Amino acid sequence: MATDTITVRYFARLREELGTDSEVLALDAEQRTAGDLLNTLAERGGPWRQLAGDQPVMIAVNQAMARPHTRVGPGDEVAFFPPVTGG
Amino acid sequence: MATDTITVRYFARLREELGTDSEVLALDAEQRTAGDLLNTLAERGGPWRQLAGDQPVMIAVNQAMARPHTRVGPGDEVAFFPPVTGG
Amino acid sequence: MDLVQVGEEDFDPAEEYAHLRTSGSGTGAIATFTGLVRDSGDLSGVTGLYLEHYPGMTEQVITGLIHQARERWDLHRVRIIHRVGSLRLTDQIVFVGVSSAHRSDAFAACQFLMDTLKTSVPFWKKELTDSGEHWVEQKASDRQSGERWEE
Amino acid sequence: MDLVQVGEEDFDPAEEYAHLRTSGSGTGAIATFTGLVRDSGDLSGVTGLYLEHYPGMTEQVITGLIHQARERWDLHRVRIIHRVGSLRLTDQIVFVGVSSAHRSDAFAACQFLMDTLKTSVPFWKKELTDSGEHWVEQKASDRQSGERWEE
Repeated sequence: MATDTITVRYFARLREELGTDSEVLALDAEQRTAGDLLNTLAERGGPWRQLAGDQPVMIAVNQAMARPHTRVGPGDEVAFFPPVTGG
Repeated sequence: MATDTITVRYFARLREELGTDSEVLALDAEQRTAGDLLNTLAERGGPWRQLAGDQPVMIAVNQAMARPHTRVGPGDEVAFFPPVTGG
Repeated sequence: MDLVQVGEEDFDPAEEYAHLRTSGSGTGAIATFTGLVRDSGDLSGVTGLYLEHYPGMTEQVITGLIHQARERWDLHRVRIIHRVGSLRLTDQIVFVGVSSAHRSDAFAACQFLMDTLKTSVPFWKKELTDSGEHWVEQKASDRQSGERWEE
Repeated sequence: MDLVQVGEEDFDPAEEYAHLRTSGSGTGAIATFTGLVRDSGDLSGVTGLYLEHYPGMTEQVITGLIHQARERWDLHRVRIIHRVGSLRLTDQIVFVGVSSAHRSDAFAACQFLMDTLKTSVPFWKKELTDSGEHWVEQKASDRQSGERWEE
């Protein structure tokens, strides 16, 4: 089913270092929170390791600011990005 | 001597209630401070009494904000007015 | 260039902004405040204002406030305009504009200048209403806003 | 009418001021802030900026911040513009304008909106210099300015 996937988006420095701006992932039963998803992605190694590193990573779920414990479900849009620097 | 006088100016509500915007006074030896001058003027009675009353009166000496203990001397311009309300 | 202007003529905030913006390529922040005559003063039914001031002293005190602001914050340009005389509802009364490298300096200085304009500069407002006119009393909140800048 | 505008086009603060000023005869105070690209960023020799954002989320978060501001202060109109894309030295980046009956509300809301724009809205600045480009890091002082509004 199409709704068993989530869209993951990356912005700014993360987008450049990971070499991608978005991907569609099958939702695994073990990935219940944005934090779980971050840890799974970090296991890809290389530049992906920073997602579980010391550098702060901001999270948005469905275009609203979220936290590692925020739950993610089928059809959600999850975004990871560095601390914002507008204004 | 012309320099043995001071100019006293009144503004806003005080100007209206005292019925004058300025006067030149001979400087009395006992009027060494702006506060002394205020008390002397208050002795005129009528609306002048408010100069020594409960209502706050602001003082300027030579166009700089001053206090009752500020000294006044020959040739000075002393001004009395209500609390300011610009801006 | 700093500006201190006190008079009856109206002003154009766009012109002031242009002066603040051209204060060099190190300028990153411009904070402005404009005060207008509003229709709900101490009494209801306000139709206008009359603003009296102490010519000479007014300009001198404002210049002194700008000097104080420059000692406390890193400022590029400061533009202050205050009108006097007869003003109608919705007329512009006062403009304070500050440019700086940083927004915290621009905001703080702009607010300091507005607060102290209300407590330390010899301006007096008289409200005109349908049923007469009366001098505006200084508000305790304005006095407190001015005092918070005293160290 | 409130405005939230995010895009590449430049803006005219005078036009925004006109909208803020015509927000009714109860308006007594207009506070504005404009941010410009300045020539001394994290690295020296900055020649311009590139601003990325998260389309859709950006506008939504700013609208939420205006909503928060309206719950805390009595505001008439709020106008927020933030540019994205390529900007040169001295270009305008951001405008925040607020009208209110009272100056304390206008100042506080304007400062709140600028502070939280820097910490809560998905914009990212990349500085372009003669020797390359680099993403700007969030400043601890900006984080603190944003946090002071959390109760």
